[in-house]
Amino acid sequence: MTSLLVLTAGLLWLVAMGLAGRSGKAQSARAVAVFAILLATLCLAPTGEAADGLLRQDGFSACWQLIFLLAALPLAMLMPMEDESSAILLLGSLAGMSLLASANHLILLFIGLESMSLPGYLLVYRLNRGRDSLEAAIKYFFMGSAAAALYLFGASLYYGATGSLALAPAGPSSFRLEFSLALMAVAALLKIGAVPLHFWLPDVYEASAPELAGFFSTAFKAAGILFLLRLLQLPPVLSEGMQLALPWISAVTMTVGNFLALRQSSLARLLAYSSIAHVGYLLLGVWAWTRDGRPLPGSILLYLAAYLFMSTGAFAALRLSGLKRWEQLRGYGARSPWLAGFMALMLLSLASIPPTGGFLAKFFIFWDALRAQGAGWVWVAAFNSLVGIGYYFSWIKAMAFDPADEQAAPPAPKLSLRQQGLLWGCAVPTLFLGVWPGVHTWLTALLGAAR
Amino acid sequence: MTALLALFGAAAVAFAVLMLLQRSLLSSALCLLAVLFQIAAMFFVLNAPLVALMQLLVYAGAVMVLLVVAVMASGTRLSGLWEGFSARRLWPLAVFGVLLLQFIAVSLLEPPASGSPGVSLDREAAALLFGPYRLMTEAIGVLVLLVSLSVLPDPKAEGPSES
Amino acid sequence: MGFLTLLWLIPALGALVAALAPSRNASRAWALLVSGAGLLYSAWLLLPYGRGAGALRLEEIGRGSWLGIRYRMGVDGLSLPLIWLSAFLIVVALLSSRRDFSKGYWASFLALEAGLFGVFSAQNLFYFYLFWEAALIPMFFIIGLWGSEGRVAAAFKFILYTFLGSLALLVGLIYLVVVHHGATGIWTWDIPELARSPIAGPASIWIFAAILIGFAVKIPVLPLHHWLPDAHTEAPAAGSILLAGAMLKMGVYGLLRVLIPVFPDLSAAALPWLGGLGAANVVYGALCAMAQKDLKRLVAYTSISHLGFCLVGLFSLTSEGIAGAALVMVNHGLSTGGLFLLVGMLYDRAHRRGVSDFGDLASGAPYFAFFFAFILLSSIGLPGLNGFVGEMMSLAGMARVHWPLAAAGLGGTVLAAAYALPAYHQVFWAPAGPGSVTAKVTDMEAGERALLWALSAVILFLGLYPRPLLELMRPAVTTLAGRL
Amino acid sequence: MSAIPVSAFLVLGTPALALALAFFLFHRRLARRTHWPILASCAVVTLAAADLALRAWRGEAWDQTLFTWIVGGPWSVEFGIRIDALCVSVLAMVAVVGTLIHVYAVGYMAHDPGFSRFFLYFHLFFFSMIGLLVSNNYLQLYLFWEGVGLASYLLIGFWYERASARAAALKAFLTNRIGDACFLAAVLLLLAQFGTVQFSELFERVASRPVSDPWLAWACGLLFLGAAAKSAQFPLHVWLPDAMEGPTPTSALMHAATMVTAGVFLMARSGPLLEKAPEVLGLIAWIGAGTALGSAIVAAMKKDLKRILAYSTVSHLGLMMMAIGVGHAFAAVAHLVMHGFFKALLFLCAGNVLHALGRSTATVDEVGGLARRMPLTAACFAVGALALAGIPPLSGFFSKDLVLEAVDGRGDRLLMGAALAVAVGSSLYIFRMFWLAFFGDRPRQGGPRAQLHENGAWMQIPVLLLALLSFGAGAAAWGVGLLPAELSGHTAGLGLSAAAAGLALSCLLFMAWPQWDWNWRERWPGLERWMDADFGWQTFAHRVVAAPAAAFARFVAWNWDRRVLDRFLESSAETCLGLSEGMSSLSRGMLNDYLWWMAAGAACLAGCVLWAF
Amino acid sequence: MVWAVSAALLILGLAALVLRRQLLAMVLGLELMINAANLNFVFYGSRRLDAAATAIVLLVIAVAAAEAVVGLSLILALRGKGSAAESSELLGLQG
Repeated sequence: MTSLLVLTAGLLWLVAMGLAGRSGKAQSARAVAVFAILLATLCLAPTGEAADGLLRQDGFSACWQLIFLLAALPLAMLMPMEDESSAILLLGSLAGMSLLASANHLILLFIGLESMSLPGYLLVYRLNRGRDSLEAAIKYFFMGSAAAALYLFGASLYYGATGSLALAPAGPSSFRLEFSLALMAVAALLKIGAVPLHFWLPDVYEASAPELAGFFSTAFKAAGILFLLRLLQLPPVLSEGMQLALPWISAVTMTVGNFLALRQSSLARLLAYSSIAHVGYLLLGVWAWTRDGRPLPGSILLYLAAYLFMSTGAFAALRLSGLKRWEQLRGYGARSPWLAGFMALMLLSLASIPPTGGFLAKFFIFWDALRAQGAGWVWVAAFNSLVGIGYYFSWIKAMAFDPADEQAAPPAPKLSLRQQGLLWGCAVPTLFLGVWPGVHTWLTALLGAAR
Repeated sequence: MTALLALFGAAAVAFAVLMLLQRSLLSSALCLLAVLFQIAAMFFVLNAPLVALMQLLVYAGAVMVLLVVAVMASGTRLSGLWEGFSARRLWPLAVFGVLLLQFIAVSLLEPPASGSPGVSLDREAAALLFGPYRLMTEAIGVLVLLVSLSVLPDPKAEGPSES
Repeated sequence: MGFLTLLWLIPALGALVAALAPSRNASRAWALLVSGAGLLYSAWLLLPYGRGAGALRLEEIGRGSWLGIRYRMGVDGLSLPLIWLSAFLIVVALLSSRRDFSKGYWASFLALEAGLFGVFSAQNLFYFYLFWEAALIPMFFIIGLWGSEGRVAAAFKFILYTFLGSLALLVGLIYLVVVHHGATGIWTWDIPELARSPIAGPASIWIFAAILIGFAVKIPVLPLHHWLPDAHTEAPAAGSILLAGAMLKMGVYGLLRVLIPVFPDLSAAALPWLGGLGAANVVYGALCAMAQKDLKRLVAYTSISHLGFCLVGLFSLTSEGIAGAALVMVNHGLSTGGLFLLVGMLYDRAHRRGVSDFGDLASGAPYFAFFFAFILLSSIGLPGLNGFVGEMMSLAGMARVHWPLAAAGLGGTVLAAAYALPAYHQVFWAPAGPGSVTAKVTDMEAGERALLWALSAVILFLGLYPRPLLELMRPAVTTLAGRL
Repeated sequence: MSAIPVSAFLVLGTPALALALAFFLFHRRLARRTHWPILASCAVVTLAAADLALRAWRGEAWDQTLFTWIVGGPWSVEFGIRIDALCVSVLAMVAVVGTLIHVYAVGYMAHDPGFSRFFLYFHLFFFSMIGLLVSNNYLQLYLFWEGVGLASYLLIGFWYERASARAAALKAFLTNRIGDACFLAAVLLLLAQFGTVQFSELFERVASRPVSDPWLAWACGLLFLGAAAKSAQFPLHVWLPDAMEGPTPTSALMHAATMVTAGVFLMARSGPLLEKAPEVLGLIAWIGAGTALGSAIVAAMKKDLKRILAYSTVSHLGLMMMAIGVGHAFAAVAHLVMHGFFKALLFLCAGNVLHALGRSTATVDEVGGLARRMPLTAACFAVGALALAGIPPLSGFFSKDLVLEAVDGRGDRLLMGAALAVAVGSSLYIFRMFWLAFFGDRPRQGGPRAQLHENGAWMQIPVLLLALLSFGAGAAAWGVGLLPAELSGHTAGLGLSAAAAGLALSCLLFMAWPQWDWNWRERWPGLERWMDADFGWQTFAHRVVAAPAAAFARFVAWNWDRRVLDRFLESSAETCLGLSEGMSSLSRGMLNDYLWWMAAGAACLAGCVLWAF
Repeated sequence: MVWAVSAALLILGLAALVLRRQLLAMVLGLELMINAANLNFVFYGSRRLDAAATAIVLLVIAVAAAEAVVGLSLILALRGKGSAAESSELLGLQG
């Protein structure tokens, strides 16, 4: 609640700055945004119910809000800022996410969803202002809004079935209830980019600024997963239909993501499909959790945390290096060894090679799925990981092994201290999450304790 | 009441179908307007006069105006708006006129009594909006503030051209 | 700091330092220093075993255990020879490398060493897998960055194949732990504990198969061998030495350490099949080697053949077979490592590897001729040199349980002569043909000779007196065989 | 059993030491002096062998384990020395003959650039043979057995710049390797069945087994195959004729002392096993008979000097195998020893001729009338030939008589007939060679060679000594009682008449009418080719074994391993990319399609819920 | 029965999104979908005499208006780039 207020205050302060005609001082806007985000991070705590029961700030909320804020930090640091508007939109989106994470009411959830998404649509366009980014924004807008409308319709059905809109189990399980759940889940699945609701995602990642794509791939996905978890917890008994559908969605998602990533020549688009594939693995974890009905294990949070660092790192590296197309990668390792090395570390983590966070995350997902008797699905996921190796290592190969193509690639950047700090901030946790297997137990405990 | 609901419902669906089928943007918009009117009528029948009013004001009024402005601003020439609006397709307009009259008649025939459940519900709703639900109201306030940014002029007149 | 943690930590940190060193020469010197220290350290680890105490020595650091995952290292008579072998081969590989390789090269080898040490000393499956994977990545770069013409494709094939195996292994291991938990209610990843209460049921077959595939890719067992010739051929000489000498052993070691102890019954049931695969490996590798025209490729295929002996011995499930397999691992590391070393030296001089690119080297480069013949003979299993003892013991084990398979393995020893000698004749004896590069091959320098004398001494010693090694392995082998 | 004498260690240790010394000290620095340590070692070995022989004559025997070589669970294999009558009788011959040939080689190889290398190989050969003889278990024997094979390979390929030498070396090694694999298989079987391969223990354990135990039969059969490769018995004899590519001292050593005798020795050593496998014994006898007879015939038509002698060796080894096969190992070993003397002599005589010619090979057509130019050599050759033909009182007579007696004792007339035919043949081919090479006026090919002369002392003295041994060794052994005192008049008469018949026939065919040797070849060239290829067996082995194996290897390596598997990988990759292409063609960026998929997805999800409910 | 109307409206709205190529017409479809939900809320609210439904519909109308603003502003920006407001113009990103 406090962090929500901090974010809103920061937002209003920026609006006031803008109205006061102090626009053009981009650095001060950036400072306010970063400060607001850091302050909001400090204010995170599981404080329980608030706002007449509309909000419930539990361990989940706090953990997820931490992810949102950490994901927003590099965006705030890296994104171009001609005036306050981008910062305002970012803070607005963050506030929406925070609201989503702690909402205890379906309509508040909707408002959070829209508050998160609408500034997102605008940011896609406004950070780049190209024809492509506008196209991506429009596509994203239509798909997001349609899904939101489906969510709303589902919520109305749920209201009809139970008479309640609180985010707590109400009434006996019925067909209408489960049906409404399925409609609502569409919005969540769309936000995380599950197949076949993923089409907007590669377009948006390709056309928007890389740092924004990084933000989407981490914060928006985390929000979507939390959204999905909340929905799955809604009926008194876990939905049979969702249990049936989830592994299929997961399998299709990871397969489509990985296979389509194989043929991409735009780096951002490749990462977009890779993020779709990762959603597939995440959904496998979600399914495993629905199967055995235990309290949520740390696996999903660990996956999101690991993905937070590696995806942010990968997109930040794209942004800082200015690389866009596959051809530009050739020989990049020789030209800019440190940045290429960092990129390679992120890719290894994405490919889930130990000792990186990506490995440990996938490891625990597999573990959970096997505990849930899902050996067949785990094999699908394992096969997909192999396909993933194909493009992640092609990338590394292009950077490290291929001869340099001088005119194609942008010059090696001179990184400022802050930018270097950002990269270290991604690399160190990525490695740390890979070498300390206790993090899973710790996260599980964290989620449980704050309940 | 059920009969009325059925009537308006059928009309709403009919107009929605029309909206889908119209090739012209403007006639589609008008069909949507008709649907919104029917829904407003249903709200009215369902004892929610305030919502019905808001429906008319915000949707049929503001949103539709916005739409029409957008249609015009999106560069379609006015004559273009009527493309595909041939004389043969004038019948929807006729139906539309009939239903509008019907709606006005209904609203005139049954004015809501002050003690009716609908009115008290509206009052309670207002209390909710500014009571327990105030967080939502505030959030929407901020949201509207945010989206208003979308109409701010670009600081850079022309975005970086795509290379 | 535990004595085994130090073992892998030294090269791991050494790799970092080597990568950050101010110059290539400094990096090289540092890498040599660290690898030399590793060799001394591993030799020091061997010392207590000379007095006959061969049981498991454990090291535990920290009390953290998360769902059975805990950091636990240990060495016994089966892992120590492999640790020593890895350390030895790293030193040989680094000494034989050209001086002008970049810093990354030296760092990669140290990182690889850390991974190998880790694999050979992990007692917890989680860490076993961690090191297993960690060893792959440096090798990917070694092949891809410093290999010969087809290096990129070979590196890619290598990583895809090995990752296929790794994934199968990963899923199998997790499944194993999950099923074990289901049966006993205990979460554990410790190898000894998992072996203590074997699991049964239909799932165990799947787990067995998955883990087997994981190790089989690495060994490599027949249908999964296809990465090996390319990887070995295209890698730089030092990389080939380690790939064949140490990395293939990870797979066999895995079978020995994990699969057979955990699934004694299934292993016994699969004996004819897996032993048959081993025999097929022997024959197939030898046949392929017979037809090769590229020296390095030839040596690569011989690896397939030799590792077949490991399988034959291992899946005889007799104590002499297992000991033989363990011995073949060491011996193959020395002899094939030596062959790759020699081929690499030839390649460095002449930049060719084709058998018919050479001729009559024996008169111009007698040291080459001698060492090549010596190590080749060890490789084809001439008694008195090291290769024979392990192969003989493996086959003896198999002869006791399934002797047609042993006979097939023996057929491989005939083919071994058929691939080794014609190539030797062409390179060293036959007159140099037109376009041959014999003239570029100068004989060995003193340093190279010293390296090979050392290697040859070990080869001869282990051929005539393998007993210290056998005694070292005996407690572990007895424990393992006793469980079967 | 008393303590093992120092001599036993000396016979094994001295050559090893000398080899190390020669290799590390002399080979690089004093290459022309490499023979010093080696000849010294030969001398020591000879003395030590004599000492051992005397002790063994007194009935002493030792079996001493030195150290444990391999420990493998239920069994272990030691390194040990076993000195007994069998070992010593062969050892003494090997030491003496070997030493003499070493001395001869100093002269023979004096001008070869590979002098030092030759002596290293040569002594390794010698050392391996001694090690083989004194081994006390099969695996150790196998080690030295392979050492013998390796050294013979190196020596056959000594002049490696010649393609024929390389091919012959390869052929020898591969053929031997097949035999070795069979030997090793037998060793493994014995290990698996009896848990030991140490002779003393093994023979004790075998004694308790019933006759015709299938495992024992297998083991014996495999052992015989191993021996057949080393001792050049059908079907693994193919390598021996080609092995003449090496320098002549090599051939002498190989045929007399160190290599081909190993097989017979192995069979003699395995006597207690063979006793339990009568079927195998019968097989051995017949294979020996067939080999002996066939190679005697081939020897009678070969032209190359050394090849005639080579086939003669095969033939005599066949005789020894016959003796083994009828259960008389003693006769086999006796003939082995005597054969060693006269065959070494014959080879060295041939070497004299070749050295004088300055060539490595020569046919009988290229020489002729040598008796006049090299009378000493001719005389010595005559001694050797007479010994080989079994003319009393030369050495060959006594041992051959023993073999004939043994075969006769079996009562199989066919076998006896074969043995006698071999005796006729031996006499025929050796005198054919004698007449053609040493008599007549001049060579029939290659023109007159007036400048031929006898060689130096290094080469003459060993020849003379060997001639002495060939002449008197049999009688001496008979005299001192090493050979049975009674000679059977029946077999002696038969043997003598067979030898005489052969001699007479050769006089008739090749001295009186030497053109005959040419004419039949011109008339029946196909027959000549057929016989030249060991009655077609060489061709058969090449076409049915060697060539198909190589072709199969090429097929596996290129068509299967490269082409098919690579294609499989490629098509997997193509399939992946094709799937990728298919997935991407589902939507080409059209927003309405996106929304359609969304609606479809929502419908599927809803359908799933419906279905599950 | 009202649920049938709302379901029909939802599907028709979705159909407009799927079938219409003009972006503005697709916005109309979005509005239709939101109205379908609103109808449901009001209907169930009136059955339960629950004021919450009324309040929610009011909120939703506001959110929908905000959404429309964003969508329309993006569509208008498309004109600035010189393209027609048609989904068939939006094919720059694919694959």
